Amino acid sequence: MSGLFTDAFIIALLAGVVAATVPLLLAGLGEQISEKAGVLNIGIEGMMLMGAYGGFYVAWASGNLWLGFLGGGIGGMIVGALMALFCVRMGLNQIVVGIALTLGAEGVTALLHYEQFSRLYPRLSVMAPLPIPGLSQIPIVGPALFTREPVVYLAFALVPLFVWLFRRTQLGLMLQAAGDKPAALDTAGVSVPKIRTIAVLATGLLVGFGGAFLSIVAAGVFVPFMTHGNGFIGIVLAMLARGRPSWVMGGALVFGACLSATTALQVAGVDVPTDIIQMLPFVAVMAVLLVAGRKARLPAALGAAYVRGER
Amino acid sequence: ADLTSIAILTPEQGTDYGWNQQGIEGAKAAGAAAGVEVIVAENLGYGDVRPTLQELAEDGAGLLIAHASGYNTAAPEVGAQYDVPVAVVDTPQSLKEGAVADYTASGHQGAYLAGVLAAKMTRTGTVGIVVSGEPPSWNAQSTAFAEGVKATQPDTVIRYAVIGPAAYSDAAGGKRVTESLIAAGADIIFGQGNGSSFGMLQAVETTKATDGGKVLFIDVIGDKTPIDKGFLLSSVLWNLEPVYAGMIADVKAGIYGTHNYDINLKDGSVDLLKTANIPDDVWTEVQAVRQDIIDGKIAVTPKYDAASVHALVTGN
Amino acid sequence: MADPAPIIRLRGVTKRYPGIVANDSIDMEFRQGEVHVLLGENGAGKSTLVSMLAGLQQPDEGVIEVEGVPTALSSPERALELGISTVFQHSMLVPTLTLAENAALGGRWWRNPDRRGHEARMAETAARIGVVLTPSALTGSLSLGERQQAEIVRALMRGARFLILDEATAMLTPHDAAGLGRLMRRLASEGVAVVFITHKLNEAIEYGDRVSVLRLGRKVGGIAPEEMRALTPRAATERIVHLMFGAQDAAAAAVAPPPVGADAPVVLECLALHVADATVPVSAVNLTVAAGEILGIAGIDGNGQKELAEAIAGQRPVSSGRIRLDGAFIDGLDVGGRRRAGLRYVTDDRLGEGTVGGFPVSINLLLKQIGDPPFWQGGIERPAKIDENARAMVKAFDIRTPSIHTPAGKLSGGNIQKLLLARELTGSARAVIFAKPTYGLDLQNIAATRRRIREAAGRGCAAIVISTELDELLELAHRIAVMSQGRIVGIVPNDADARRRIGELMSGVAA
Amino acid sequence: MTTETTNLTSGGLPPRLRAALATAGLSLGPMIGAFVLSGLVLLLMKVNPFDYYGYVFQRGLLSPSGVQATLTRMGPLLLLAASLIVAFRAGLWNLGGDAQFLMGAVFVAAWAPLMVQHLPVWLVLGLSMLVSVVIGAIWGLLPAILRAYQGINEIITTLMMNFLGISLSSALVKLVFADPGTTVPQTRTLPVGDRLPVLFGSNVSSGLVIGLVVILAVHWMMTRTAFGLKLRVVGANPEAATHAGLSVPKLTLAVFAISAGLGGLAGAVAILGQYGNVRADWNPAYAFTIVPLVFLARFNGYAAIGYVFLFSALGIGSESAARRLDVPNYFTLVTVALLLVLLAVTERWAALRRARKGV
Ligand SMILES: Nc1ncnc2c1ncn2[C@@H]1O[C@H](COP(=O)(O)OP(=O)(O)OP(=O)(O)O)[C@@H](O)[C@H]1O
Ligand SMILES: Nc1ncnc2c1ncn2[C@@H]1O[C@H](COP(=O)(O)OP(=O)(O)OP(=O)(O)O)[C@@H](O)[C@H]1O
Ligand SMILES: [Mg+2]
Ligand SMILES: [Mg+2]
Repeated sequence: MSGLFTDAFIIALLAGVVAATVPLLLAGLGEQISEKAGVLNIGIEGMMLMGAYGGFYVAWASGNLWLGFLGGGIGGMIVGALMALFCVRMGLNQIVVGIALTLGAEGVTALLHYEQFSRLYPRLSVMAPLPIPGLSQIPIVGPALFTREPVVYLAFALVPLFVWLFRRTQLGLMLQAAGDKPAALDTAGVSVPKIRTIAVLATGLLVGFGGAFLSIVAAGVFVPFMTHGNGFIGIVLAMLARGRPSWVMGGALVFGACLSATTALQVAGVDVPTDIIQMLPFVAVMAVLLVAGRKARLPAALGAAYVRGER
Repeated sequence: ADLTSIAILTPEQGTDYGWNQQGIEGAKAAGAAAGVEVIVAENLGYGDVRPTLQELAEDGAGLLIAHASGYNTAAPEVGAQYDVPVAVVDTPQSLKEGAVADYTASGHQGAYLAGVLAAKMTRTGTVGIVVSGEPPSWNAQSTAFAEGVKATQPDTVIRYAVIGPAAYSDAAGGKRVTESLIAAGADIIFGQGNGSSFGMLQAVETTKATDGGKVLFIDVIGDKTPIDKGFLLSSVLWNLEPVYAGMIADVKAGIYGTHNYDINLKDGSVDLLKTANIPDDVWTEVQAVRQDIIDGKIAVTPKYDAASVHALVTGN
Repeated sequence: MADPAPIIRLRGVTKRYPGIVANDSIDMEFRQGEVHVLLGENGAGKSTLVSMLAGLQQPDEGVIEVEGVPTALSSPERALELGISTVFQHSMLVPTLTLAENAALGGRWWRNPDRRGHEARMAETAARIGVVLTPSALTGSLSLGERQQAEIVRALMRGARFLILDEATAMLTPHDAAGLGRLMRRLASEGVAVVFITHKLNEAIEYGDRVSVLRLGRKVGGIAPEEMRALTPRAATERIVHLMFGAQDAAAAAVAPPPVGADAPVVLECLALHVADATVPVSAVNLTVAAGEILGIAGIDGNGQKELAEAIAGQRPVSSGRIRLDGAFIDGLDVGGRRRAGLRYVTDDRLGEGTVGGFPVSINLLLKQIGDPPFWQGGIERPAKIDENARAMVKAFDIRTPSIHTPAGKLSGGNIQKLLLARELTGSARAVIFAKPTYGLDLQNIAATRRRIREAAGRGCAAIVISTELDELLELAHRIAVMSQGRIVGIVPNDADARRRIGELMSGVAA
Repeated sequence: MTTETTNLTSGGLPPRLRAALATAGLSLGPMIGAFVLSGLVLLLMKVNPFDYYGYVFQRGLLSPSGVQATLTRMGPLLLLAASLIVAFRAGLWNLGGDAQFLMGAVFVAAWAPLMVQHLPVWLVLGLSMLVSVVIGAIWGLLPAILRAYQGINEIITTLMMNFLGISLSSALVKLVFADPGTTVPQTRTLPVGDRLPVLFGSNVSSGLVIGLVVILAVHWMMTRTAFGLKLRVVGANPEAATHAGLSVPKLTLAVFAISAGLGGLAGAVAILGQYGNVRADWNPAYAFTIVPLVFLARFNGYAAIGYVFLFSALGIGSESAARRLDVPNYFTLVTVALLLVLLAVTERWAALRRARKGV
């Protein structure tokens, strides 16, 4: 095993943590907004796939990766808009619609891929990394964490942005009110459907970015079903985080680190079945829940449609 | 016996430059050659395949090719029910006269050659194997590749990583894991995966080896030359046409189910792809090994279990 | 005061709900500088009227004029813009936000909610009306009374020119209610139009300039300001009672409870009871209630009364101490066991825990007997028996419901209360705890409920009545215990001197 | 989530029948709508929608073997629907059905092929189903305990246990229960002759009957028994349950035991009736498909039977139509999504109408 744990290898592992974390972080933060506003968004796997497809398509067609991200955000928002229309405006059951949107997005993106890319499998160019002056000079950590694609920094910068948004703005209060007691928000003169629609669209945007990150940066290619359950883990992260963006980030990092650890152990030649390692983050979370017994408080109105005057 | 149509069932769409595409194209070619209609049922997933098998049998298919190890229980059962011969993979013991034959397709001989090639070509002395899961045929190719490497250049380091237990479509995982292997020194990647292999390809194309040079990719089953950007070193090509042609002939001759089928270097159903990235002298040396295998001077035994792979690639 | 033009005028306003006309061509005027009291029995349509003024509901027919202009109050936002501020009957505060954050809610989304500023303004406004509240407290941790105060303060902070208070005094102590009354008067004198809904006629007469009475969705009459001023309180009361209930005399003279014999056996005993609780731990409570006795528990809301009641009923674990019923210790039993032993608890949280709103009346009447014969046989339901029981109870307790299959949540508060009484008082009750048994009820229902309590005691039950309304306890109880900060600070016999002594105990003078 | 409660009133058969008919009617409209919309997509793909749906009906509903396949597929799905009905009516959002299914399946697949060598087949089948119920219930225990005694939301824990169970069942197949006689990581195979008997000489597995009996029993239990009513009280208003002296924690455990146990049973019926073994990395994700159907059925057993039939037929029919017309199978997902959304729209519309009528 001599010489395996070179700087380059450790850097690659750390970079792998980041690459695996970013889509989970975006999915988790996105889900968090919806949940805060009282919408249980089971459709984020679908939003993510649409983001991945839209991101890839635009990036490939325009040759501009940044435009690709825009496309991914729009792709996610299209699914988000459907979710908002069906669940917020029409008050349909959120679980039914969420699952339907996920299935639909899986089908649509796979069909589109089949029509457009399945014979050529075009791959994108690499997004140029942006070294952070100073920090990127630190050995190991510098090249691994501070010589990344600009979108990575932006994704992590969302965490303080969200903390600010939730704690320091009216929107934060409104989202919380929409989730905990929509009638109170309504009688305070703020439209509940409007706030929830904004929340769901924001979810679509963020989760779409997460999907675009997968196809544009993390893989450089689109293949059907490539989100591979990332969206569902995002739901778990958002629920465990109880409204705190930093916890979403923490959770996403734990998951990312576990994935990277799997690779590290295997490359190091340690013979651990991947099935077992894959279970680790879930086992860890269940153990924490069991031991710490934290009440994972969810918004009181989560999942319920709000109809003014109905009791 | 009279045979007018055969059917092939694949778990995924036949556009993967890999397992599914090879199965479908092989069946089509064999059918065309023998004047037999070929019904294709693709993208059936790994769930409940019985209804499709039954329908194909009812539609008159005279041979059902169940092209996924996940179908190896259902196919013989439906075949027995409808009295239609079936072909399965990964279960040689299910051979049954007139009913079931196995064509455990493994390019292990080709993978061995790929290992020889990799050992000769590596600059850094480290090669990597990335797989998106551990099904039998990939395990066989992974072990054979490792054996080929070790036989050629015993001090070559082999790094092995599985993306995840069933990460067939995890392209991002493919790229991430491949990048780690490259960072661990590998400058040649032997990659096996469906959708995820495009992520591996992307990693190879966009990451420099530790010596600053180019990383090269060895693919399996299909020929990705049409979509290559100059990083494809080779591919363990499969050609299932002879296998299916043999089946068709055997069904017609009434001897189906008396023996299993395989793919090998000898009849050309397995081969190593020559690309511009392979220098001629190396290619010549590899061809010599190829001949040795065909002549039986080198025996490559397939090992289908994951434990054998791990035993070979750990401890270096 | 000269007759000012009405700020809001309703013309033929009608609102229908499935199967009911909640408001039936109502004409009404609300003027600047006036406290306009809306009266009416439960379900008369008062809150419906409020919800239209607040922009929550739209009239099916008729016009709402704001300063003479027909105006669509299409949303709460629009109503707030027009200066209409509402304290709803049911709390409209977000429990997971602080009081100040609740007050801050609304405005441009990117704005900082300015917690500090709102906390300061809230404290200031509270001080102005003489209530004490902590603006930085989490709403969910406060009692219903404290929340109601906060809602009133929030409404005032908005600087409304049209203020609606829907049963805003229901949760307040008499002292705080009086404070709110004085405030209404002051606001009116500052030119605000106030709409005040209450079931307490004394409040209506004391603070109101004008009274309108609703009955079955119709406006059946009212008293204009000049007439109001002319009437004596007693005469005004009679007028109103007549309007509300027709000829019957609902507020029949209170009958004193029958005295308890000195030899009456002790039924319910609490011995040094301690109940752990994060906000109000109950400590060292010793109580005895004899057969036929009604023990009142007075105190400001949120001083451990609910915790005590729940601990006795078995819904909340006791940390130490014992409870005895008819001589046998029952603290080891669960809720069901205590019920079978004869202990009953009429909760004040009628919708929250007392009933399952979506289930029919018939099932709610048996909620505490699920699985018991004859309604269930071998665990299988017997619809005929269940319905038969329901019909009998509905009749006996005068529960007004369209059908025994109507979901209980659709009944008005008064009828839900009757449902609870029916459920708890039938069978072999030995001791009954009544938590705020009459809050939110109209006069008739109050009278009926109090009669039930007396009847229960008359049958030899031990009764505990928890109430924040001293008058209620003075009317009902034999002895009155005063609770403060989780302790019983004193127990006084209900005699001529009781009011003064309880007042002292509550204010901590005679601890 | 809305906890809608149906059939609260103890009516006789006619209203129930009427409700069933209404449900059938309410599913027809959305079906036609979904076919029209997905037909437009087909047109974009230059496929004749009439041909496509002709094949769907032909295969899913009209051809004998198609119908038999549809009915066979229903067995495990009905059991999962029953599992979810118990939980959802009790207000517990058990979203871990897939893992419960897989755990039941894996243990039965490991156990039954060995046991048939020693015990009579009927006994093995019976015991296997019992084993699957126990295994499923055990897998549901942790979320149940956390929910009952710590108040931890079961959506989170069941989702976590789902991920965990899917990985674990795979690991078990590869590492513990693998059939030594094959290189493929899968369990031993239960011989065809030892599986659940087929019905009346057809190809339909008697798993269908088990599914039907169980879902009707569950429906009856939830609507007609004291135990079911207690569960519904807990589901509709846990505070009221506590107030009424019901032991919410114990009932929560019971609900999870039944729900997860039925999930496990569904796995057993799938293995014993159809598959015969479990392969590594196998996850048909049936529960995930069933969740929306159970919601659409408003937790009513009869309606759930209808929806499960509809979806099985659609699945079987679409696979055939896609193959015949060379449409990628992905298209089925689009049809299903459209159908779910339209069914949800109809359900909402019907609910509004009921509300307007003041029921
Ligand atoms: N959201 C609603 N949906 C359906 N019907 C309603 C609704 N709100 C009120 N109603 C109907 O309107 C009638 C009047 O109700 P309202 O709440 O206005 O009475 P109220 O006078 O405020 O009674 P209370 O004194 O009990 O508060 C009720 O009898 C009820 O049938
Ligand atoms: N969802 C509903 N559908 C139909 N009627 C309703 C509904 N909700 C409430 N009501 C009706 O509204 C009326 C008043 O309801 P509300 O809850 O405002 O009164 P309440 O507070 O119960 O009355 P009180 O407490 O004064 O007795 C009741 O008569 C009830 O029939
Ligand atoms: Mg009211
Ligand atoms: Mg009221």
